[in-house]
Amino acid sequence: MDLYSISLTLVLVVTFVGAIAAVYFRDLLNAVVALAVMSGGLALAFFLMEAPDVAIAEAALGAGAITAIFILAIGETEREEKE
Amino acid sequence: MNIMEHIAILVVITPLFGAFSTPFVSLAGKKAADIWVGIFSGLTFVFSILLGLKVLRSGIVIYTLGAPEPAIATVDYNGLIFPVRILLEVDALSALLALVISLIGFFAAIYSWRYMEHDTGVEKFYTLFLLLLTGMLGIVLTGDIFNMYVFLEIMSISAYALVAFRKETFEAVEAGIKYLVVGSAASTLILLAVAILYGVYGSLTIAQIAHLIEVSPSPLIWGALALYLTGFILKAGIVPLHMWLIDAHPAAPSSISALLSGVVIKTGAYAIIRIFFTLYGVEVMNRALIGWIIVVIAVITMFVGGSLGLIQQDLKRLLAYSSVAQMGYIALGIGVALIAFNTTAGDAGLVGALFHLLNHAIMKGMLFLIAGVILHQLGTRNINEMGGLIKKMPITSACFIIGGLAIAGVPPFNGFVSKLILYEASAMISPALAVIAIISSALTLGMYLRVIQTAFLGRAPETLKDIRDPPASMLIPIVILAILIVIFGILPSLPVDSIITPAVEAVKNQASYLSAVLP
Amino acid sequence: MKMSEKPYELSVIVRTVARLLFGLILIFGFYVIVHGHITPGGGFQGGVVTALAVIMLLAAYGYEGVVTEVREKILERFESLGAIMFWTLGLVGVIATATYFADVLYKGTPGELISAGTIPLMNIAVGMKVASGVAVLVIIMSIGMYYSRKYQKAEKEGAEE
Amino acid sequence: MIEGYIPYIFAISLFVLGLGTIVMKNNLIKILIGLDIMESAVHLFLISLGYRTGGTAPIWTGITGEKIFVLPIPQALTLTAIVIGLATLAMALSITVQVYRHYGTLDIREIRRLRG
Repeated sequence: MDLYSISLTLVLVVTFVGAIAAVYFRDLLNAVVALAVMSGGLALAFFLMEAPDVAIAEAALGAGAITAIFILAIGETEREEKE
Repeated sequence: MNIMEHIAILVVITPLFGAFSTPFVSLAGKKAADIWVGIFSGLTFVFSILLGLKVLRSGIVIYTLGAPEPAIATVDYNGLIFPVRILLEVDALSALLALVISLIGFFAAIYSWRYMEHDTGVEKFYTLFLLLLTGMLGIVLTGDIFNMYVFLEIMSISAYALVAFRKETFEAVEAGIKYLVVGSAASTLILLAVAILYGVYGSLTIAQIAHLIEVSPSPLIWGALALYLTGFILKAGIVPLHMWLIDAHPAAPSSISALLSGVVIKTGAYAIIRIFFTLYGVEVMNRALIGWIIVVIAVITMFVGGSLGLIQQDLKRLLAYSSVAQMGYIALGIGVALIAFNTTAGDAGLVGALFHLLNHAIMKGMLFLIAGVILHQLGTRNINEMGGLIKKMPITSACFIIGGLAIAGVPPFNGFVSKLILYEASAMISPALAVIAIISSALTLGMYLRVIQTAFLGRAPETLKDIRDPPASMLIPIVILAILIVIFGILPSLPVDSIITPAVEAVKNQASYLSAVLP
Repeated sequence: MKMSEKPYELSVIVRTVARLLFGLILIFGFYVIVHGHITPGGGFQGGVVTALAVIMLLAAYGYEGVVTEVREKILERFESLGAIMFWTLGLVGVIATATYFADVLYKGTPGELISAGTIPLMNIAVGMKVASGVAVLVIIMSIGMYYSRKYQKAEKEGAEE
Repeated sequence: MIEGYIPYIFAISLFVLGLGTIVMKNNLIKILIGLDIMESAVHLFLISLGYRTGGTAPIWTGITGEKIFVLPIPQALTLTAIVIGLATLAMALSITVQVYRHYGTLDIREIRRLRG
């Protein structure tokens, strides 16, 4: 494996861990932050795969807008995922 | 600029412009917005008729977006000829669907004038309404699988918003979130199918992919077919993925229920037909196996819809179950056509499916509009609280009785004809199938007879003293649809010969769909 | 609960930085929009960046702080205007005897700001729509939060009396 | 050559994770998180389809000469899909807030007043 593949794999591992954390965390705010980590990793992966347009969109949305509306929605509802 | 040259795109962009200009027009008051929406949905209807005439006269219409001329669909790159642009490809099937959609859309718009008079935020309602129309028309006219996904999402997102439009009632909100979650999951499956097909064949144009599938079928396309089928079976409200429909269709405002049950689920049926017969083509697939799967699903759908509909107390919920049952009939026709492709039975199955699709759009559109009238005048949807409506609102009641009997397949109405064609087609495959279809039709009859008996005949409760027929703008769409039901029932050859048969020919003739785009 | 008694606000430093950055992010968003045809980015990305400026203001000042800067009614009209602009730019192709969305305007030299025909104009239209759309969305969602906070506060005061 | 398949493996894992979340979880916000993960997986899948080893981004750079570009169409598709995803999610979250106002809970097992 060359350096490129290794870095891409690492970024994707971060993405996947972010996704698992987003599903796993019971505190929904933490889950949303993990989701933002996933989006950030995804944006980096897109950048590595030569898609800067998509990377900018994913970063601005995933880390910014989607997180914001999730947090607003959680603020109006409840923070804990009950069993 | 010649209007007939651009007619295909005009059908899609007219409601789109109406949607985004409505917020400005509504600054001049609700009346202005009403008229504006009436004009734009009416224009869409007129353009759809013109498009249909053009297709009937000169065959498949190609419209390429961004090209120097509408009919240039391909580019020549060092001798390699392939389509790169987004294009609309309108054959008789697409034109038929566009006509039905814009017809019901136009009537629902007129009906909404008075029906939505007590609601706030009507300009948002109208915007979403016209976007819903845009999405549906785009799905049936486009010749590009990704574009179809985009229009599917335009349609679906406006439909979610419209179902949840009366957000102060728990019913709308609960139905909206259920519809949204399952609907978006289905859309994602469809997007994955698009991505797989693109990955395998490097193209998004339906004609190009169909050609490539014929030349070199790859095993991956069956995965894409399964994803596609799951997604569109859900969008079409066919059992086992029908539960959202039962909640969502009654919860929407009635003019939207008419659109949802009348035409939105039909776009799912359209997509299934398009995928089987055009995108994949009947030669490549094991059509007997897939056809029987569809037939079995269809039979279950008819029974589930019919039997659960029998016990409903809520009028709109009953109508929603009846929609499920009727989607079963359409699926039955598709399945029979797959099993016996290009035989008398297969042709009859397709004619039956498409004619029933047209009839059900008219019947269910009208029945939901009437349910809205009853809700608007009486303030209730519970059948047991109604009674003797035929004396109070004779015109509306007569239309409901016509529609109910038509949908149950009683002569001389249009539902009888299309169901008869379907019985004949399925009897040619297996007589047992026809018997099952007739039995499930009896369930539908029982369902509607109960409504007619309790709500329209019988004695009126004391509480329903001063109710009458609705204002003209609500009544006229209903009456016109009822007249269509009777005309199509007495003279079935009129629609069958003029629009259904060309559509069936278009479905069967995959080669001409391909050759219209590819040189 | 300290937070629900006071109107929502963060510290002075955060608020000042947010106010300073607001203009900068707006300018960056506009930059991304108008350079969409020659650099990565475009109408959608620039629009979201522009809306992020509003989101940041919302985070620092809360709903009360934002409505003094931007009004959602006007933003809603901007959104529709962006859509109509996009639609009309598509029609230019039809008028110029080509088809819808055809790029018929002055193409220029690749790499310059004024080039690529209708594409930069479409980027501006999309940017307008996306920026106001996302901003409206966030503002409207925070209105509910603002009122439920107010409602809780009133309820608490009622309980104390 | 396993390297070429790495993004696909991750895309499929993410898709399964998202679908599993939608099916298994009962909290509405969690379901929407699952939906977002599922959509992101499809975006990753699309971008991976377009990637060519040693290719450059399909943007105007001013450099002339022989070059491999990555495919631009999947990127355009992904961008569109991202926009659609944002719209769906925004709609979903605003309806979720309304659900909470009516039901006081986000547990889908308790949001079942519609029956029959």
